[in-house]
Amino acid sequence: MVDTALALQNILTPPVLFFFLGVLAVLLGSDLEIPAPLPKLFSLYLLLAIGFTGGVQLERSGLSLTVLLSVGAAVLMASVIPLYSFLILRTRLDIYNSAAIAAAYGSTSAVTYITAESFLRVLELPYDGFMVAALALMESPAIIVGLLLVRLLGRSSRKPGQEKVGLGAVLHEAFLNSSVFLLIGSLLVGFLVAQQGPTGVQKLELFTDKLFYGVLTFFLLDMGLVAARRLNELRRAGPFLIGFAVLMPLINAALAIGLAAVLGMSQGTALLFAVLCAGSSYIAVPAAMRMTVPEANPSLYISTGLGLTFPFNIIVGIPLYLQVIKTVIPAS
Amino acid sequence: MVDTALALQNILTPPVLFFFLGVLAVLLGSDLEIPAPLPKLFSLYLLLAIGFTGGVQLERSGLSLTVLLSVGAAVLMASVIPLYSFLILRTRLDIYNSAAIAAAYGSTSAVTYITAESFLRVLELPYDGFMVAALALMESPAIIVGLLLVRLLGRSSRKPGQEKVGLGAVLHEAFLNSSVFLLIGSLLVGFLVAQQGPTGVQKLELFTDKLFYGVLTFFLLDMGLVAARRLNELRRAGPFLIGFAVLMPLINAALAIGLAAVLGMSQGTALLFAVLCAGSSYIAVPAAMRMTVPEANPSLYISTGLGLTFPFNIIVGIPLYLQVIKTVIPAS
Amino acid sequence: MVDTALALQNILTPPVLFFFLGVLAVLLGSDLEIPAPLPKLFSLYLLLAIGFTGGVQLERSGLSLTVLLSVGAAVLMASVIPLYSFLILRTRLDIYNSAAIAAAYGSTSAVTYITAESFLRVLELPYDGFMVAALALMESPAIIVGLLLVRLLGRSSRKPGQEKVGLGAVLHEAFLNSSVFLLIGSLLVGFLVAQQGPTGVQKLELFTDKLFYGVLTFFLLDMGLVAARRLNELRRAGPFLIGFAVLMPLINAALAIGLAAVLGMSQGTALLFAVLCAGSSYIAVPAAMRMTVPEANPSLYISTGLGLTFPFNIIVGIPLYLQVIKTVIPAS
Amino acid sequence: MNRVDVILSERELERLTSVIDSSGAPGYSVARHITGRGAHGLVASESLEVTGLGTNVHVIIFCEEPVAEALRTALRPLLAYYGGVAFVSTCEPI
Amino acid sequence: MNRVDVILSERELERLTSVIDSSGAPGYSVARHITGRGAHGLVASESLEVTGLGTNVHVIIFCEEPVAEALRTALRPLLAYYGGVAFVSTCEPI
Amino acid sequence: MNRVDVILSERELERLTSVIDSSGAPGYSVARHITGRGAHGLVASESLEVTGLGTNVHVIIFCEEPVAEALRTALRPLLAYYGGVAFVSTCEPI
Ligand SMILES: Nc1ncnc2c1ncn2[C@@H]1O[C@H](COP(=O)(O)O)[C@@H](O)[C@H]1O
Ligand SMILES: Nc1ncnc2c1ncn2[C@@H]1O[C@H](COP(=O)(O)O)[C@@H](O)[C@H]1O
Ligand SMILES: Nc1ncnc2c1ncn2[C@@H]1O[C@H](COP(=O)(O)O)[C@@H](O)[C@H]1O
Ligand code: NA
Ligand code: NA
Ligand code: NA
Repeated sequence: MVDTALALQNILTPPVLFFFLGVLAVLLGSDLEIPAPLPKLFSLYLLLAIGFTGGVQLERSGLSLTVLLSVGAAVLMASVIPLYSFLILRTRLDIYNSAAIAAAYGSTSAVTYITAESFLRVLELPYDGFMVAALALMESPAIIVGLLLVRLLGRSSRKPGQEKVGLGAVLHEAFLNSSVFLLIGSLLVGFLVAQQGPTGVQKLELFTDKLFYGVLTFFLLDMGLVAARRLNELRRAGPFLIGFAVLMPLINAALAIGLAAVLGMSQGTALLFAVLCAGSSYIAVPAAMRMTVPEANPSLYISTGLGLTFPFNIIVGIPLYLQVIKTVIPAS
Repeated sequence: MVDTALALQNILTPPVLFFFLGVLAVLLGSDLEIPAPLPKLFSLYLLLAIGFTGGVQLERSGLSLTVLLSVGAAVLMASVIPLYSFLILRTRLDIYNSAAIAAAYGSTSAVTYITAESFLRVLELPYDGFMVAALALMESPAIIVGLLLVRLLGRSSRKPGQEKVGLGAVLHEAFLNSSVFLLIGSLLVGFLVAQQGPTGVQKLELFTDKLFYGVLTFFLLDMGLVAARRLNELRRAGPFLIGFAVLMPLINAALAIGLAAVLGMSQGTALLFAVLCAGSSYIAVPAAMRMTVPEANPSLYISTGLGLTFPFNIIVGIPLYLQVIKTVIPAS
Repeated sequence: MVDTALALQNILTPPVLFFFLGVLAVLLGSDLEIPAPLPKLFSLYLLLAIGFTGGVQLERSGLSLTVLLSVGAAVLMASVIPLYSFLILRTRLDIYNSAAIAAAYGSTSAVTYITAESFLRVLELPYDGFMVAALALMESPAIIVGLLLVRLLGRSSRKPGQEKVGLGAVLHEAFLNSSVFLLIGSLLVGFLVAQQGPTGVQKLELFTDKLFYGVLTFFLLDMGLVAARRLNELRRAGPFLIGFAVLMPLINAALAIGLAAVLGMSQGTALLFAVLCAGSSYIAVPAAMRMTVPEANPSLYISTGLGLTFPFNIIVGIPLYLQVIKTVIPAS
Repeated sequence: MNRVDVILSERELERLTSVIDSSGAPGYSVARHITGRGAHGLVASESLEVTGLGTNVHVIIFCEEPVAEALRTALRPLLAYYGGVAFVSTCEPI
Repeated sequence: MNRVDVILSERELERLTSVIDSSGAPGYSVARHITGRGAHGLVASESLEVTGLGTNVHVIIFCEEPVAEALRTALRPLLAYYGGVAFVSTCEPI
Repeated sequence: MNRVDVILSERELERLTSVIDSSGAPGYSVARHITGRGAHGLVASESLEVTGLGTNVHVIIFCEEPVAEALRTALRPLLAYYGGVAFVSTCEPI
C-alpha cells in the first residue's frame, strides 16, 4: 500500500507542481516556453550549486571508508545496469539502439537527484551530501560500457571510408562533457574552499543555497514542457519501450535499496542512492552516444528517459522508494 | 494640488529611476540594451512570483465574498472599458484599429500592477494580495469583447479565400496565452502549496520575495528602453491618440476608484484596482489581436499603451490615484 | 618575498577558482560554455550593482575633498598612462596599434576592480566605496587620449573617400558606451535613492548584495573560458607584447601606490586605486577604438588585456599589490 | 533543386511547419529571433519580446521543384493573411 | 529579383539599415549573434560578448535589381572602412 | 562565385570549421540555435538544450568554385557519418 500522505507531500511541492504546469501547457497547447538559452542558465547554476555543496560536504566528512564504499557502489551499479539492460533490450531492438539506451539507464539524472535532495530537506531527513560525488562519477562508466558493447558486438557493420571514432575521443566525451566537467570541477572547488575555513563557503552559500529551490522550480517548469513534448515520440516507440521505461527504474531502485541496506547507508542517503540508480541520463550520455553510435536513434534513448522515466521517478518513484526504504532500513 | 512628496517618493525608487535611465539611454543614443531573451527571463520570473504570492494570499483570505466582488468588479470593468473606448476611438479610427486599441485598454498592464504593489510595500500600506487574481482574469474578457466588436461590426470586409479564425482559436488565445497561463497556473500552485502549510511557501519565498524588487528594477530598465523607442512611433500616431493615451487611464481610474469606494475596498486595494483599470495591456491582447484582427496596425495599439499610458501610469498615475483615494476612502 | 598565505587566500576563493576552472575547460578541450547572451546578463548585473552601491557610498561620504582628489588622481592616471605606454609600444608597433593598446591600458578593467573589492571584503579591510566613481570616469579620458594620438600623428594615412569619424562620435562613444552609461547611471540612481533614506537602499540591497558574490563567481568562470581562448592569439602576438602585458600592470600599480601614499589613501582604497591603474579595459575601449582606429588589429588590443593582463592581475596582482601597500601605507 | 526562404512572425511558425510537412519537403531549418522591416512595419527585438508578439523566423527549405510548387500554393494565403515574405532560388546539393 | 546578403559587425547595423532604407528596398531581415571568420580575423561569441564589440549580423534584402545597384554603391565605402562582406544572387518571389 | 550552405549539429561545428579552414575558403559565417527537421528527425530547441546535444548550426561560405569543390570532397564523409545537409548556389560579390 502506497503511503498517500508521503506521495502528496512530494507532489504538492512547488517544483513538482510547476513540472505539472509545464506538462499541462503542452497538453492544452499554450504557447508558454522558456526560450534558449535560459534553460542552460538554470542547468549550469544547478550543476555548479550541487557540485559546490557536495564538495563542501565531502571535505566535512573526509575521504572516509563510507564515502569510498558509497561512491564505489555507484560506479559498480553504473557499470552493471547497462549490461542487464542491454540483454533485455536486445530481445526487441538492434545492437546500436540497445547499447545506447542501456548506457543511458546505467548513468543517472541530475535533476531527479536534485529533486530527491530537495524532498529530503523538506522532510528534514538527514543525508550524506557527498553522494553528489557519486552522481558525478556515474556518467563515465556507463558511457564506456555502452561503447564497449557496440565495439565488441557491433563493429563489423561500420562501412569502410566512414569516420572512425577512437577510444580517446570517447573517454574525452565521457570525462570532459560539459555537465560532468562542471559538476566535478565545482566539487573540487567546494572541497578546496571548505578547507580554507567557513568564510568562503558562507559567502557563496547565499547564492548556492537561497536561490536553489527557486531555480529548481523554474527548471522543472521547463522540464515539464520538454517531457510533455517527448510523450508523443514515446507513443510511437511502442509498448515494449514504454514498459521498459517504467520497469527499469523499479528494478534498479530495488537493487540499489538492497545494496544500500547491506552497506549500512542511512535512510536519506539510501534514497539518493536509489534515485541515482533509477534515473536515466539525458545529459552526458546522449551527447556521447550520438558521437560513438550514430546508428542509434536519439529520439529513442532521449524520449524514454526524458518523457517517461524522468517524470515517473519525480512523481511516483521518489516517495515510493522512500517508503520501501523506511521498511527496510531502520531510522538512525 | 498634487502631493509632491508622494509623487517624489514614487519617482525616487530604484525601479522608477531605472525606468528613466532606460528612457535616457535611448534619447541620448547610448547602445545600452538588454538582449533577448533576457527580458523574457525577467517577465517569466515576475509573472511566476506574483502569481504564486497571489495564490498564497488567496488561500489565506479564503474565497470570501470580498474576493468574489473584487474579482467580479475587475471582470466587469474589463468588459465595459472596451465598449466606451471603442465609441471614443471610432470618431477618428476605423473599426479594426478601434476594436484592437479598445481591447488593450480593457485589459491591464502587469508591470504597472507590480510597480504599484511595490510602492504600497514601501509605504507600508496594507492591500489584498488576492487582487492578482483580478489581474489574471482581466485579459480574457477584454480580448473577447474586442473580438465581438469586430465580428458584429466589421466582418463584411473580410475577403473570400482568406483564412478564417474561429471563436475557438480566439478563446484559446484568450485563456492559454503564455502570460495568462503562467499567471493563473502560478496562482493555483501558490494556493495548493499554501494549503499544505507554511514550509513549502517559505522555501519558495526566498526566491519569489527577495529577488523580486531587483528583477523588477532590471525589468523597468528594459521597459524604459522599450517605451522610449515607442515614443517616435507615437508622435506619428497624432494628437488624438496621444490625448487618448493620457485621458483614458484617468477616466478608467476615476471610475475604478468610485467602484472601489462603493465596494468598500481598503486604500491599498483600491489603488491596485485603479491601476488595473487604468493600465493598457501589451502582453496578452496584442498577440490575440494580431491573430484575430490582422487589419489593425500593431504599432498603434502597442505604442499607445507602451509608449505613453504605461510611463504615465508609472510616473504620474500611481501617486495621483493614491492621493485621490486618500480623500475618498478613509484609512482603515 | 611574496606573502604566500595572502596569495593563497586570494586564489582559494570561489571566484578565482572558478576562473581557473574555465581556463582548464579550454585547455582540456571540454565543451563547457556559457552561451550568449548569459554573460551579458552577468555583466549588466555587476555593473548595475557596483554602480548602485558606489552611488550609495558616495552619498554617505559626501562630495568631500578626499573624493575629488581620488577621482581626480584616477582621471590623471587614465590620461598619463596612455602617453608613456604609447612611447613604449611605438618601439615595435605602428601608430594605430600603439594608440589602441595604449588607450586600453590607460583605462581599466571593471571585473578586476570587482574581484579586488570582493577580496577586501573577505579580508575585512575597509575601503572607500566611492572609488567606483573613479572606475566609471577612467574610460573616457583614455579613449580621448588614444584618439588624439592617432589624430595628431597618424591622420595622413587615411585614404580620401573613406568615412571620417568626427570628434563628436568619439566623445559619444566615450561617454555613452553602454557599460560607462550603465555604471554612471546606476551610480546616480544609488546616490538619489540613498538621499531618500535607508528603506530604498535596503530593498535593493537584497538584490545587489546577496547575489553579488555568486554572479561574480559565474562571470569569472566565463572569463576563464574567454581568457584561455585568447591565450593562443597572444602567443602569435610575440614576446614583446607578452612582456608588455605583464610589466605594464606592475609599472602602473607601482605609480598608483606611490600616488595613493602621497594622497593619504587607506590600505583598502589604495589597493582599489592600484588595481584601477593596473587594469586594461576590454569593455569600453575596444568598441571605441574599433570605430576610430579601424586600422588597428582588435585581436592585439583585446588579447593582451584579456588573455594576460587580466588573469595576471586577478591571480598575482591583487595579493602582490596589497602586500606592497602594507609595507608602504600604515594600517589605519 | 530549389531553395525556398520564408520570413514571417514566429507566431505562425507552427502553421508554417505543418504546411511544409504536408508539402512533402524532405526537411527544413528554422532561425529564430529575426528582426526586420517589411510591409507591416518594423519588427524590433526589444518591444516584441515584451509584448508577446515575438519576432520573426527565417525558415529555409531545400527541396525539388514540385515541392516548391506545392509550397507556393499553400503558403500564399498564409502570407496574405498574416504577412511575411517568401522567395525561391536554385541550388545544387553538395 | 535579387537577394543581397550582407554580413558585418553588429556595431554597424544602424548605419546599414539607414543605407538600406534610403536605397528604396521594400524590407530587410536581420539575424544577430552571427560569428565567423573573414579578412579581419575570427569573430567568436564568447569574447566579443564580453568586450562590448559584439558579434556580426547577417542582413538579407530581397529587392529589384535597381535597388541592389543602389545598395552596391552605398555599401562599398561602409564595408571598406569597417569590414564585412556582401553578395548578390537571383531569386523569385514565391 | 559560389555560396555554400551547410546545416548540421552544433556538436560538429569545430570539425566543420577546420574542414573549411583547410579548404582555403576566405571566410565563413555561423548562425547558431538553428532548429529543424531532416532525415534524422526533429531538432527542437527545448529538449536539445537540456540533453546537451544542442541544436543545429547554419554555416555559410562565400567562395570561388575550386574551394567549393574542395569543400564538397571534405564535407561528404562528415555529413554521411553525423548527418546534416549542404547545398551550393551561385552569387556575385556586391
Ligand atoms: N524585402 C524584404 N527583404 C528581406 N526581408 C523582408 C522583406 N520584406 C519583409 N521582410 C521580412 O519579413 C517580415 C514580415 O514582412 P511583412 O509582413 O511584409 O512586414 C519583416 O519583418 C522582415 O523581417
Ligand atoms: N567568405 C566569407 N563567407 C562567409 N562569411 C564571411 C566571409 N568573409 C567574411 N565573412 C563574414 O563577415 C565577417 C566580417 O568579415 P571581415 O570584415 O572580412 O572579417 C566575418 O566575421 C564573417 O562572419
Ligand atoms: N531539406 C532540408 N531543408 C532545409 N534544412 C534541412 C533539410 N534537411 C535537413 N535540414 C537541416 O539539417 C539538419 C540535419 O539534417 P538531417 O541530418 O538530415 O536530420 C536538420 O535538423 C535540419 O535543420
Ligand atoms: Na541509472
Ligand atoms: Na485597463
Ligand atoms: Na589602467
